[in-house]
Amino acid sequence: MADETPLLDELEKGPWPSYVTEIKRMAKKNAAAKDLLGIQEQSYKDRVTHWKHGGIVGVTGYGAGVIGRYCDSPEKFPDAASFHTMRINQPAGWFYTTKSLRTICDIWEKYGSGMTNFHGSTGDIILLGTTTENLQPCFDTLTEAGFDLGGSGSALRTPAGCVGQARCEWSNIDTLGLIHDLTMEFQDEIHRPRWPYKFKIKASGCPNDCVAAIARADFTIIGTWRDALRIDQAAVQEYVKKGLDIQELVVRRCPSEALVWDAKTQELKLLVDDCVRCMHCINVMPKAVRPGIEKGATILVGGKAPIIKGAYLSWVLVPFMKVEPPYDEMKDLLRKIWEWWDENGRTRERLAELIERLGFKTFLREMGLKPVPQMVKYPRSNPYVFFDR
Amino acid sequence: MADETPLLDELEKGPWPSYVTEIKRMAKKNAAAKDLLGIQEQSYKDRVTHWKHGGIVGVTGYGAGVIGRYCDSPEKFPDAASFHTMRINQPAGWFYTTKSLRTICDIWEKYGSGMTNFHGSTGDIILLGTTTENLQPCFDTLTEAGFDLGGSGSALRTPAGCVGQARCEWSNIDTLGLIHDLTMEFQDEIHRPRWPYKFKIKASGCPNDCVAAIARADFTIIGTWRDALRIDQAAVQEYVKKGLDIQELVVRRCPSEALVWDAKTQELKLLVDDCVRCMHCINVMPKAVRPGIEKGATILVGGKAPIIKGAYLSWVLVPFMKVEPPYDEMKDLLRKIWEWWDENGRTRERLAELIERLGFKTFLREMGLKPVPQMVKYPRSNPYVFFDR
Amino acid sequence: MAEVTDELKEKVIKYLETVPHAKNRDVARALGDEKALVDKAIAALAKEDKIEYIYLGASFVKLKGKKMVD
Amino acid sequence: MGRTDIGPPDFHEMLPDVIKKNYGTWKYHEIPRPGVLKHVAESGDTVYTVRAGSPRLVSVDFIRDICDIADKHCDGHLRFTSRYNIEFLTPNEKNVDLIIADLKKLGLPVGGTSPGISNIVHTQGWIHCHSAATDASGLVKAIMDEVYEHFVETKLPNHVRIAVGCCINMCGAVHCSDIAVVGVHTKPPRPDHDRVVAQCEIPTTIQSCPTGAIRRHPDQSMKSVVVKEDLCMYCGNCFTVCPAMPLADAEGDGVAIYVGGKVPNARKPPMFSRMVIPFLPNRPPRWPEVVQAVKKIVDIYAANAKPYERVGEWIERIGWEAFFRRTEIPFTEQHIDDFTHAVETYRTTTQFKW
Amino acid sequence: MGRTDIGPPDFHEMLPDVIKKNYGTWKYHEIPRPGVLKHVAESGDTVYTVRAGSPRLVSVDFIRDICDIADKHCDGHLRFTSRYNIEFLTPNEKNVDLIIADLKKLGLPVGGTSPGISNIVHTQGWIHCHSAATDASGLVKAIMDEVYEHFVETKLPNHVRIAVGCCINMCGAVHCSDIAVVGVHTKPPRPDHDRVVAQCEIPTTIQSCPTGAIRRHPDQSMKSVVVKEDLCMYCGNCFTVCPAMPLADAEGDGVAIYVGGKVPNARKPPMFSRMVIPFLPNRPPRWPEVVQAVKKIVDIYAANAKPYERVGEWIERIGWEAFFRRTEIPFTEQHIDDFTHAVETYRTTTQFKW
Ligand code: SRM
Ligand code: SRM
Ligand code: SRM
Ligand code: SRM
Ligand code: SF4
Ligand code: SF4
Ligand code: SF4
Ligand code: SF4
Ligand code: SF4
Ligand code: SF4
Ligand code: SF4
Ligand code: SF4
Repeated sequence: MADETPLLDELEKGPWPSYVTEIKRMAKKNAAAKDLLGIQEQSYKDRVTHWKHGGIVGVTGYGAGVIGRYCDSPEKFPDAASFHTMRINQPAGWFYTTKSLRTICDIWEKYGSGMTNFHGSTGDIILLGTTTENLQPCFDTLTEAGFDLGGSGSALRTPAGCVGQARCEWSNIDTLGLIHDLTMEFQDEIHRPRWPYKFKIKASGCPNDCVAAIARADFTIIGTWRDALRIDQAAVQEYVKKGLDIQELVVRRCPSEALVWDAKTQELKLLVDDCVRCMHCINVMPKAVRPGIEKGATILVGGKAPIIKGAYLSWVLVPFMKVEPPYDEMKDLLRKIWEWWDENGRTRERLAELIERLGFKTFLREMGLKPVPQMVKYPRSNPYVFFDR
Repeated sequence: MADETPLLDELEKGPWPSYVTEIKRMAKKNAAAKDLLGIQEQSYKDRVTHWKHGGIVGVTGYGAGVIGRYCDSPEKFPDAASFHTMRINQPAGWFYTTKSLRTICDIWEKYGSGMTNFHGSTGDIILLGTTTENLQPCFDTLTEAGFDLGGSGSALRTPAGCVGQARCEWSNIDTLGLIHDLTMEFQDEIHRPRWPYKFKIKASGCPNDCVAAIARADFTIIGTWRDALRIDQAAVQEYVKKGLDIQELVVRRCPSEALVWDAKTQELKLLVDDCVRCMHCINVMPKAVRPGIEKGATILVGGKAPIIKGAYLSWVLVPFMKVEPPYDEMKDLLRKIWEWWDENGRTRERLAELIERLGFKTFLREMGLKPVPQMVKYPRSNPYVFFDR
Repeated sequence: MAEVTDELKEKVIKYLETVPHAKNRDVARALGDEKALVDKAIAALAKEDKIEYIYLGASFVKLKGKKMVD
Repeated sequence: MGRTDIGPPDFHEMLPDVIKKNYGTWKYHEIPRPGVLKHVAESGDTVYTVRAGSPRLVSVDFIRDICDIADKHCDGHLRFTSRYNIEFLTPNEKNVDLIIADLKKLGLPVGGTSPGISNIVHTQGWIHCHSAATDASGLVKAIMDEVYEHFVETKLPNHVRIAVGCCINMCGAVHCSDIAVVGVHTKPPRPDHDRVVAQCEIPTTIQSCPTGAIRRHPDQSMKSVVVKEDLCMYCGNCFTVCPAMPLADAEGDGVAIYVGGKVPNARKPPMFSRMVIPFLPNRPPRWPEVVQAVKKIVDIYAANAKPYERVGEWIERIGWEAFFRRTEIPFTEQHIDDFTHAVETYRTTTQFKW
Repeated sequence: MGRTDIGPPDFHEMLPDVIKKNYGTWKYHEIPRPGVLKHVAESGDTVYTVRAGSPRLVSVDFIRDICDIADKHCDGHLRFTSRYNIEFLTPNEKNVDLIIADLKKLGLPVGGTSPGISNIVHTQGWIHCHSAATDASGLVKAIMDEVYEHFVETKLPNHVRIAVGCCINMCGAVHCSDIAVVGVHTKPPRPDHDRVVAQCEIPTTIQSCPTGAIRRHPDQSMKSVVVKEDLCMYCGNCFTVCPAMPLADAEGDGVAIYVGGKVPNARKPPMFSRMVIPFLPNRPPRWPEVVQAVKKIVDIYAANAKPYERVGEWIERIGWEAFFRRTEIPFTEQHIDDFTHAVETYRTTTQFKW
């Protein structure tokens, strides 16, 4: 391979930290990383990828967690000829001790390219590039150290949640506790793909949705509250005194006209029934407004990217669910969904697409859930109604 | 037949004028009207219709304007055994001299049941109920008197327009002149069905759309203006003085935040570029705000009821078109649309459904129109894009 | 545009003898003639009372008196 | 043969003088009282309009009656509106009361101006249509009797457009009305095999069904069709092309109620009406359940909407869940769309009310 | 065989003491300066967070570097965010500056808090994926260099979430981002008939195509497929199931730009991103056209949006036609949807700007 990387070198300029610099750091001591650099330069020259589909690679007993990958020019880049990825299930909330991180680094430097993604966009730690032979020993060493693989293929994918109650005052549910519990409960579903296609679970502690759960999880858990948000009037006045144009920036932006600012009494009034818990007033005045105290979550289903039928945002399924260990209600619902989907789904058909094909009504019946208006933006406009007679 | 109509008699009670009373008025002197009353009572008793599909009935040389209808109990109601409807093309704007109305009444009393609809929901005068033999003589007498049939079947349907410049200060186009001109130009298309399905044209003089053109015409013409609406500040102040809460009821309701009320100078400011000509401020203050002076129309296409693919509201096709006699640009566009639709449409496929099936892009190309953002609510979200390469 | 000829009208009738009913478009396609011209021919034949229009959820033309459904 | 293709009379012949003179130069209008419009032209000329309700289905004698009024007070001119009302136009203010007095004698209500309830756009029903799942004229009479006060007065937040369609062909702007009453079948068609052979084209009939519920009869010799009943949503499209497939049924037919549609571009863009009551039985002559449902929706809207809010705008502001809660209308499976663009109607946000 | 199904480490072991102690009892937060958060608990305890940017694709030595900082100032704890940034948590205010100083030494920017531009959610691209139509890491580096000021400062109306997806699988929340850059193919797949036989299931391959563009090869003996090119919209779904149908092409591949998506339920409900530039060429290493387009959109948004308006909310307020006018981006056929729910995107109102 050529040692020159004139194109990539351009990407070492500029203020943002450079991934090229990172590959070069590893390339100095790791042959696979060196070939990765070469392949990337080659792609920049040719403007096409030089990777091929992966074959069947993995670790014993698992069908997930490894993405096989081969280079299309093995003669040129022998040390990255096979360059498989391992997905390592992150600790909930992406919290680490330096000890645990250093352990992973040492293992990966030994068995792989030394290149990583912290993190993959599902949430796993991505260990980028190793050989088929090294997969099993690397895995064994990782489990020794207390780490395990995440999901891939037609399996449950590694669940993820926002930082939640660990460092956020707005979290209505213990996202980390929940995500960890679900991950442990469903190890088999994560590691042994059995379904029509992938299935993702994400949990955000409030409607700000800091893990984009509504956009990229088949099962979306978003913390919410059933009572009134709490307003500290003195703190509100403090914000106003400091120059916040509360009428324009808070009251007017409330999507459901649930707030009234009484300029005379300097009081922010809430029309409790009208609040749709959008978080905006809370976001603007974190010291003055807080979520209510009767906490739980809204469960939505179906979020996904465009393949095949188009992108979906998740749909409200359960407006309010209490979320407390052992999370039985949620687990039952998940199992019911999987059973129905596995029974009826076509290959590569995500949950949303199946619901669309068989109808929300059928889905609700199968789930044993009653229809409620919260499930729809608006009722049907067409008159093509089925009745059971 | 029975002379008793206990069910219908109930509908002669109450303050709203009764159609039953009207049928009874005619029933006294007209056998067909008498049987109509009997059939209606029968339907009220049985809770089903007693009419059957029409066969082939019409007047020589036309394929439209008559709706054939037969009763399913001719033995019981011999005088309404055949009870065809004639659709008479109304004068634009539904203006009449009493002379012309009396003429129609006399003709219909002679040849038909004497029952009418003023008007049908497309806009025609509906002459309800005559026999097959009477169709031709009735038609001949009507044309003698200067009236002609309207559309039905897979034809151009009778065009209709709002009262427009005849009595409305907001009309940006001469709806009556336009509708009359189009009706005269396309007599052949109205009277001789040749297309895949029906086609409707409606024109409203402004976006209030007082003939519901956007909801029920394949070709929707809505008057608009290209410059700024005109504000008479003194008249605005007059409204405010009389107690209009202009901030709440006008400024806040403006859909595009194009109005600013300066309470100090008592001036209503317009952000010209932001106005989307929704009419609201004009509607609330007709003495103070008026449309601009550079007038024309927006052309939209596709509006229709639910059969078969669902209901459609018309889609913007030409954001602004000058509308002046001889209306050549509009007629050319209509002919182009018909040609494409007739060439490609399936039986019972309305224009909107064809556009949906073959794509808006194809339609635009065929029409020789350039895509503009005004045609869409928002651009595509899916990445499934075709390129010509 | 060309005028409607007796030959064309004859061709239209010949064609309509072979089908229960048809759309103007189908007649034009079958005859290979310009559609606008066929429209005119059909209008002329309608006025001559040689053909009539029927409605089966959509409108069609047929020879006067011919059976509606095969 | 007589003349053909003469088209309608030229409207110019039909216009009153004051209209002809001020055509295109009207300046503003006022609504001095319900049912009366006053339009003022640039020239200073004024025209008064008196609007009267009509049952639409009228005898020629009714037309002659109103012609008498127009001859007396309006120089022999009148017009109808796009909602079937009758309008008497006159430049003389003093004629207004005379016209109203004469209308009173005929028993015709004066009103229909905004913000109230004007005439109901409707259709043929059992009076003339083979397709009807309910009667239009009877429903209209029963509903207008009930909401009559809103025709003769203007005390609503904005006008409420009511429409009745006697089957889902929805002849009229039913699909964009504040309140729409639509006749529905709820039983599948029953093919009459003997008549299918005689009256229907099998391929056309099969093709007519939007859900593919119609199949060839398994017995080839039958030359008929069968309906897979679980796929049928009673649209009647097959009946339109094949008269031998009736769906009308005394028990199965009834009406659905849709709300929240609008046509104008004022404030919010045009909206479709949406289903709120999937089925109410046909109870002629006065359809009490339907009338009460309409009344209730009007009342709750009147009490809660802000000025200028149409029914749909009001519901959009408070949310459909609040609408169902306040009206106490049960929300069912049938409310959830399952047709082509169903997924566009599912809620993709945690924003909702309890 | 080693242990299986042990799952991830329990997060409790990973939490700093101050977090463990105040878990679930945080009261409010402040953002004292860009890149620094201050959270205060009911107990009165405080935790400071310093957020640093990361290229995401990093060597193990990078991880060791940041571990050094965490060992020095954070009792050996750190976390990553859902957008790949690194967060150093400490109860000691005085550590904040020390952490920032050490990050500076490593060349890592401190920032990413709202309202600014945080790290770009992205994917593998030419680094690891067979499906890529562009490279992700290079685009991210080039764009972040250009909008760097918005990472280290917080002067935008609201945060702008940028995402890069290297093909239309859009791994990440690309479809709901303020600005999304998506790799696209624009040439149909080229079936390699010999390999199709060996590597692909013909029925699965045919079935994989959303538009039905793939047909059996007319020559039965070929046991392969052909692509009807006019039906192909280059989604690559066939390539996923059949490696013998590559679409990658140096000229045909490039990126599209989508804007206006959002995930939070704050104010407006979540929105999809929408296409504004159908195609820009792949010009590695720095994709100048793409970078300039992103920059321009950010600048125009920054200058025109009101406080708290996200890009999509701003565009919704001014209208898409105004967006295209102001950005001078040409509007083309490709912008008009023609997929399943296309008709829902057509404008059904006369409300628009010129
Ligand atoms: C006479 C008529 C036109 C015609 O050619 O026949 C007409 C006439 C006027 N309309 Fe209309 N509209 C007429 C049917 C309509 C329709 C069509 C329909 O109902 O099917 C609509 C759209 C349907 C809908 O609203 O969904 C319609 C939506 C409006 C609006 C918009 C109201 C809104 O805020 O949504 C206005 C503005 C207003 O009322 O302030 C308006 C305003 C007016 C004005 C004030 C226009 C003017 O300056 O003269 C006229 C008198 C209004 C009144 O009745 O209070 N007109 N108007 C129609 C009378 C129907 C009737 O007998 O009641
Ligand atoms: C008479 C009239 C209702 C009325 O009482 O006013 C009417 C009556 C019929 N309509 Fe209509 N439509 C009438 C205006 C409409 C309108 C309103 C309009 O034109 O503004 C619509 C909605 C707009 C539209 O076209 O989409 C309308 C949408 C339909 C449809 C559904 C079409 C669709 O594409 O969704 C059908 C079904 C069909 O064509 O098979 C239909 C079919 C019918 C048929 C022919 C019944 C049938 O299935 O064959 C009805 C004949 C009834 C009879 O026995 O007289 N009628 N029909 C209206 C025509 C009177 C006139 O000429 O003035
Ligand atoms: C640390 C992190 C959660 C995590 O578990 O990792 C986080 C943390 C916070 N988010 Fe977030 N958000 C984080 C990703 C997100 C995401 C997900 C994403 O970007 O993919 C979203 C939704 C995506 C989107 O916006 O489209 C998100 C939408 C919000 C919003 C809503 C903003 C809006 O008006 O639309 C808020 C409220 C605010 O900023 O006022 C918020 C607020 C916050 C607060 C203020 C919550 C709190 O009280 O502690 C935190 C600091 C905000 C800041 O960065 O200025 N966070 N936040 C994530 C940091 C990502 C980063 O490194 O930049
Ligand atoms: C590694 C990762 C991107 C990254 O750089 O971070 C990734 C990489 C791939 N994704 Fe993904 N996806 C990754 C997160 C996502 C996400 C985001 C998420 O999970 O939150 C999505 C969007 C959400 C969703 O699931 O819809 C996503 C939507 C897809 C899709 C489209 C699925 C759909 O239903 O629309 C595909 C296509 C497929 O499955 O055939 C796909 C397929 C792939 C494949 C397996 C390529 C393929 O066609 O077989 C990629 C392997 C690349 C490689 O060589 O390593 N990937 N993929 C992410 C997983 C890392 C992790 O475990 O943490
Ligand atoms: S989603 Fe809500 S609870 Fe979770 S980190 Fe974001 S703001 Fe906090
Ligand atoms: S949370 Fe949102 S909806 Fe509720 S009051 Fe605050 S701004 Fe309004
Ligand atoms: S549509 Fe406009 S111009 Fe026509 S009558 Fe109504 S308000 Fe007047
Ligand atoms: S016409 Fe409508 S959009 Fe224009 S300024 Fe008036 S209220 Fe606003
Ligand atoms: S709505 Fe249906 S039943 Fe009523 S007239 Fe129209 S087609 Fe006939
Ligand atoms: S009623 Fe409609 S859905 Fe039922 S069989 Fe007939 S066409 Fe099909
Ligand atoms: S977006 Fe496409 S190219 Fe990029 S990682 Fe995902 S599947 Fe691979
Ligand atoms: S790229 Fe997509 S559209 Fe084209 S042939 Fe393959 S699957 Fe079909």
